[in-house]
Amino acid sequence: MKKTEYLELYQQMVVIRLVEERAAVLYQEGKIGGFLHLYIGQEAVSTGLISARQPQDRVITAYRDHGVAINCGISPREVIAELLGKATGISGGKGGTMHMADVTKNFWGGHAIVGAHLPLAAGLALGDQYQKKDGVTICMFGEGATNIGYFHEAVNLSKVWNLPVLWVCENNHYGMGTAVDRASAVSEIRQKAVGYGMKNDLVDGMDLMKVREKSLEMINEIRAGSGPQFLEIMTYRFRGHSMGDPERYRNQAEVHKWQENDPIGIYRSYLLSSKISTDVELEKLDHVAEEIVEDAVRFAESSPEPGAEELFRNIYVEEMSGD
Amino acid sequence: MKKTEYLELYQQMVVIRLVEERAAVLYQEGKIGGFLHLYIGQEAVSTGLISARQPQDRVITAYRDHGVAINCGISPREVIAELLGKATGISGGKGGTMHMADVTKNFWGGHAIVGAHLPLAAGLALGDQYQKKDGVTICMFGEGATNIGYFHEAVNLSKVWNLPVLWVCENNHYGMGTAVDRASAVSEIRQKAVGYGMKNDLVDGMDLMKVREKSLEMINEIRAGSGPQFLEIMTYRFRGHSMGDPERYRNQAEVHKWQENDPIGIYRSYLLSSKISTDVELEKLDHVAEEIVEDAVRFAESSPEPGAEELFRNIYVEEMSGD
Amino acid sequence: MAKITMRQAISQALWEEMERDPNVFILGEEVGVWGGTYAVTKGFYDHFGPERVKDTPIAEAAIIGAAIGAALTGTRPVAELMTINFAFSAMDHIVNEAAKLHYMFNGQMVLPLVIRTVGGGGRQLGATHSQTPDAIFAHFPGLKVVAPGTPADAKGLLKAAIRSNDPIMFIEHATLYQTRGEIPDGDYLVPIGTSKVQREGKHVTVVTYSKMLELSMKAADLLAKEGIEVEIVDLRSLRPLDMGPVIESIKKTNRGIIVEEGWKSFGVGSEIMSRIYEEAFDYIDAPIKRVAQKEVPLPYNSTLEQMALPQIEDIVSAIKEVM
Amino acid sequence: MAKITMRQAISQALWEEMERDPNVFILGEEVGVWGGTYAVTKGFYDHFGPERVKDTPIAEAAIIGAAIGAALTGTRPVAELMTINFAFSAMDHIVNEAAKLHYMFNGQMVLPLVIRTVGGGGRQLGATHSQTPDAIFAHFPGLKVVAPGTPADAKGLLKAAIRSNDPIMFIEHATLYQTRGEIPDGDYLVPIGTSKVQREGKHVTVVTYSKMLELSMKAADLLAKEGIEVEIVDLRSLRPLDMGPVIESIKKTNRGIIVEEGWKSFGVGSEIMSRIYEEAFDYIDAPIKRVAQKEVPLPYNSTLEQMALPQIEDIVSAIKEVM
Ligand SMILES: Cc1ncc(C[n+]2csc(CCOP(=O)(O)OP(=O)(O)O)c2C)c(N)n1
Ligand SMILES: Cc1ncc(C[n+]2csc(CCOP(=O)(O)OP(=O)(O)O)c2C)c(N)n1
Ligand SMILES: [Mg+2]
Ligand SMILES: [Mg+2]
Repeated sequence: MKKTEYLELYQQMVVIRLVEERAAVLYQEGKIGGFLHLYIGQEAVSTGLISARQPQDRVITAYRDHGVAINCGISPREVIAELLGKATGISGGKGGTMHMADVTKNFWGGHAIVGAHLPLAAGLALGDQYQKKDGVTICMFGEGATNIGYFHEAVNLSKVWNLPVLWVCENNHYGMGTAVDRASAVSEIRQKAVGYGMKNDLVDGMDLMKVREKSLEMINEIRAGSGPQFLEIMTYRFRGHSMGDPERYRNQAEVHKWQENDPIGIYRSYLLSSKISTDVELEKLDHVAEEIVEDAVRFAESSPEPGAEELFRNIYVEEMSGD
Repeated sequence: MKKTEYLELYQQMVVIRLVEERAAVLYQEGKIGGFLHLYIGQEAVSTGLISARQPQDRVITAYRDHGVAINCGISPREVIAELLGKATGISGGKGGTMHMADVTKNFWGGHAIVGAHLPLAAGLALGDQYQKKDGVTICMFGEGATNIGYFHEAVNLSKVWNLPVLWVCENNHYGMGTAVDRASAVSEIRQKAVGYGMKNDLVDGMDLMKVREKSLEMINEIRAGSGPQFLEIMTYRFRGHSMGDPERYRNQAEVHKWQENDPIGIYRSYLLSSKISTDVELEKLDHVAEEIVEDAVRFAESSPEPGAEELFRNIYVEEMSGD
Repeated sequence: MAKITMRQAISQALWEEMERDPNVFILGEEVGVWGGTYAVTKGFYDHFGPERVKDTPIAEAAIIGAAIGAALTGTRPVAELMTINFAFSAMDHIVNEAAKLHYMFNGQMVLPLVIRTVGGGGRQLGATHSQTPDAIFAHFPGLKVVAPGTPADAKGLLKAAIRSNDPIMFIEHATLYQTRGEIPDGDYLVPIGTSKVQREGKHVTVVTYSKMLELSMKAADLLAKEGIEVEIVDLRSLRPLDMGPVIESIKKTNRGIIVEEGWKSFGVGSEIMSRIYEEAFDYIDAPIKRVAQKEVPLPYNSTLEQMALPQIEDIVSAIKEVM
Repeated sequence: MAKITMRQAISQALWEEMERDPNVFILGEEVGVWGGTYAVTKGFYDHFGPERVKDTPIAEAAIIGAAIGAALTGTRPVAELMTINFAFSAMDHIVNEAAKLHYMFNGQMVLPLVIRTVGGGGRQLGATHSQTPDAIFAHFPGLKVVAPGTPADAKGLLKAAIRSNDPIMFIEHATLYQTRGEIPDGDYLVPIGTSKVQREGKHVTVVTYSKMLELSMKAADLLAKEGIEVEIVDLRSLRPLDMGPVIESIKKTNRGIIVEEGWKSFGVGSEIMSRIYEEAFDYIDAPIKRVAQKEVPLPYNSTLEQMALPQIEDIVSAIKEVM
């Protein structure tokens, strides 16, 4: 990577962090509705992973999607505007926090039913295979999602049809309040891939460079025709599952231990120790990130709401003949 | 086993075979409606397996259930009467070929939605576990059923909760017209059990004694608290999937090769070579079986249809207050 | 007569029934350690222990399937589907298994099963998480569908449901949990399948249930000031559907509207309207009106969302239109 | 004008569209090697090859999910669900994904997706395999639901569905495949969302669709002999619902019945009846009647099954009752 690329990834992580922190405040101020699932702590996962994709590679994820959206190139303006339900949001204010997408950037959402997007991912890859395109579909999901039937059907299908999918399990140790071994027969999730005879690996999700490297390797192999592969990424969410989480299921000592592994801190140290960047430079980037996010909040807050006519738009592509 | 027990199992297999052959004729005569899935070729699977259960062990299976019903102790009379939709049928003529059960014999059906009975099986075992009973639930399903999400959710749950279930996959090589490797990521189905960290084994389903032995071993272990286990039984159906099967997906040479492995013939040879029985004795049993089945057909044909009042009975347990 | 919230009422019903009958247990996502996502089962895990308050994997089909199986063994599971939007992921088990086993097997199988779930919109959760699809469950004979609108009814109906031997969907409303109301002292049941006049009036009949009862009551208050006396009939259960009080009221007022939160087409109102015309054609002085959700997937933006949901003013104007 | 069967009509539509547009492909259980369980796609696999005629595992959620994903990439999948009873196993993907993606993501996602499936009873398949739950799918905005009653309509509607950019459930009827009818020559489309008067008459209106059109036609023949001239309006699609011709007919005849195969409560007839009263209250001379399935899980026994299903005589007497 060129130096600018290294710095770009740093900046992405910081922007995500700040967007999430601002979102938490906006939520508490009552400006964001619904649930709000923050990505704080997991930034290195999507930043490393998505840095390894080519433009023709599709990305799809679950409801914890703000970070992924930003990594895919959606601007913080459009993300925060969507959180505020504004017309300028990436989904026009109709999707909200759980449903962000920009198909022009090959980011296919933001899906709120646990595991239900995995069959869609198989289908995205099928579409590419059918049209003889060389894209790889990157499908991200939590470890909790690997217990639902959709996971099984999709992963099996991808193997039978040799679909170009990288299945990426973000193992953040909990599905809401349920620790992985209280819900899953195996606590190393990659072992599930063995049941499908699928090549698999595991990587430390707090370390951007490791995530990136492993992702590059697997995406390249898939593009070369290996068929689907499975990557488990170990990570941790520093905040509750969503904003209303009483967090009775874990103790603060555990959270603190993980927070010492802050993915931004780790990557920062790496950039410094490998002399790619300097403290001064990174602090400047931090400031830029702050400005980007402040601008985004201002933009979002001053944006208009969608007009009333939006209510009945885009139910169908075509005009309906009946009612 | 005592000699009578050996002979009883022989007789069960022959009765099943004859019931199925008669059912095929009755179907062609238009006396049986719906689909009809015959068990011919697979008799040793359920006969061996169910011979290994204790009375407190529950059995549940899919729509290919006539043989299983007979092994569980439902009389050929009640089976054939059900096929003919008669009031004397085991489900009063309301269930038909795919929905036979006798809960007093711990046979919980006969279920027609592929894979949907697997979560039920987990629940039967949960009920026993909750009530501190020592029963083992034996759940049978085809290899085709292992691709649906229900399989995944049920098997995973059984492991997480350490439920006393023996998962039994009857791998007869096809789900309708789809060969196992055209639909499943792994063609040795037991490999799926590895994905759940579950103890598993594989046995030749054309050999009753082997099925029985392995089943005994696993059921005993489960009863002793091992948690769920997974048994793959290799078998083959000699007839089409159901009566209307054009059988374009396999050639007759393959069918013939398997037919040479007739499970009844193999067990017969075993009984003879191990001097447990004689030709004369077994032929006598064959005759008895014929008479049982002829009697069953007569019984069924002369039985009354369910009365019109049956239409609205048993929708609910209780009387309804509304309508 | 204590005044408590809907949340407390439901919680009390569960608690009392679990105390009363050791065969009653709870299973579902986050019902245990977390205390229920709507805090309904807060404290249950500590008091009743993990055997009776079972956290499950994210696997809706397995939750319902296992609950069915456990019910068949004579236990009395109360399965929680975190929201009704996830009931689609267990649809087969609800409509093909729970609703049909008793009938199909001629009464042999008995399922004392309650499925507690939560519906409704209005909290900016987006299209996948805000549905009120009650009508589609009520379409299936064999299932009972209950949806209380007051704390008193919620408690009495839930207790009745838990003591019933039929499979019952018990649909709570996410924005009613804080609603307060008086409940009778001590142990009491409300029979399932009985509609109730919740407010007497002589000019016009409003037929409604669940959350829309609250809104209808407020609309009635407003109209009372203008001298319009509104009679409100609360269905309380959709199957069995008790039309008696509805028809009686209509015969008195000769005018009516139906208020439901779900989409209008093929919804609850369609059935109620049809029954009224079938049973009281000669008594209707003006075309009955339906107030329901606009036929769009519910948008995230709050203004649009509220435009789509029925409002008090919609009820008021519908009533005025039929006067 | 050739006279062909419904099966041929549907097969021709698929074949012609696949010939016309290389982006159209088929996926589903047994659509390939087997040739379709109802022989609709017989010969397709040999002609179009395995890439375009894809046999799938038994995994309904993955079939629909993958079809959605592939549709998003610009291909035009026609996914087959072997019967509508298995659609419950893909319910979430049909109602939460297919029906909502276009709206939720503000028009970004376009799904040219057809789900072909087969409904109906009358073949002794038992309760789980004989349903006509069309109404519940029609409840969801974002989905279109089409159900043809004649070969000509089937061909024209299916071709229109394949060329449409919206997700469409296309519901065929298992006992109509042999029905013959004239079809126009050459390439033609029937617009989705248009009801049609299939028989003119002046005394009474019958609103119906799918299989019940056939029965209604026969009932009309019988009544014609008694001098009663029946007008029959075929809905052809349930969403969009074209009430124009229905209302027009009712305004002419002032009397009507609705005939559907599914259960009465919360069914198709409820919606049609409600709309008629809403739009033509002053024109109705006698209470409209609904002819529908008795509210029981459909039994296996043929006599009981036919008792539960609507019969020609039921239609005749309902018509006489409104005269
Ligand atoms: C089918 C379904 N069931 C339940 C839920 C509620 N729910 C939302 S997120 C979640 C936990 C998911 O955990 P995991 O997959 O590990 O993802 P994480 O939140 O940890 O990123 C649950 C149960 C849902 N959205 N969909
Ligand atoms: C959910 C569902 N999908 C499809 C079907 C139709 N179907 C019935 S049997 C069958 C094949 C099942 O194969 P397998 O599990 O191997 O059992 P086998 O018939 O070989 O005993 C299919 C696809 C069904 N009944 N349920
Ligand atoms: Mg997680
Ligand atoms: Mg098989």
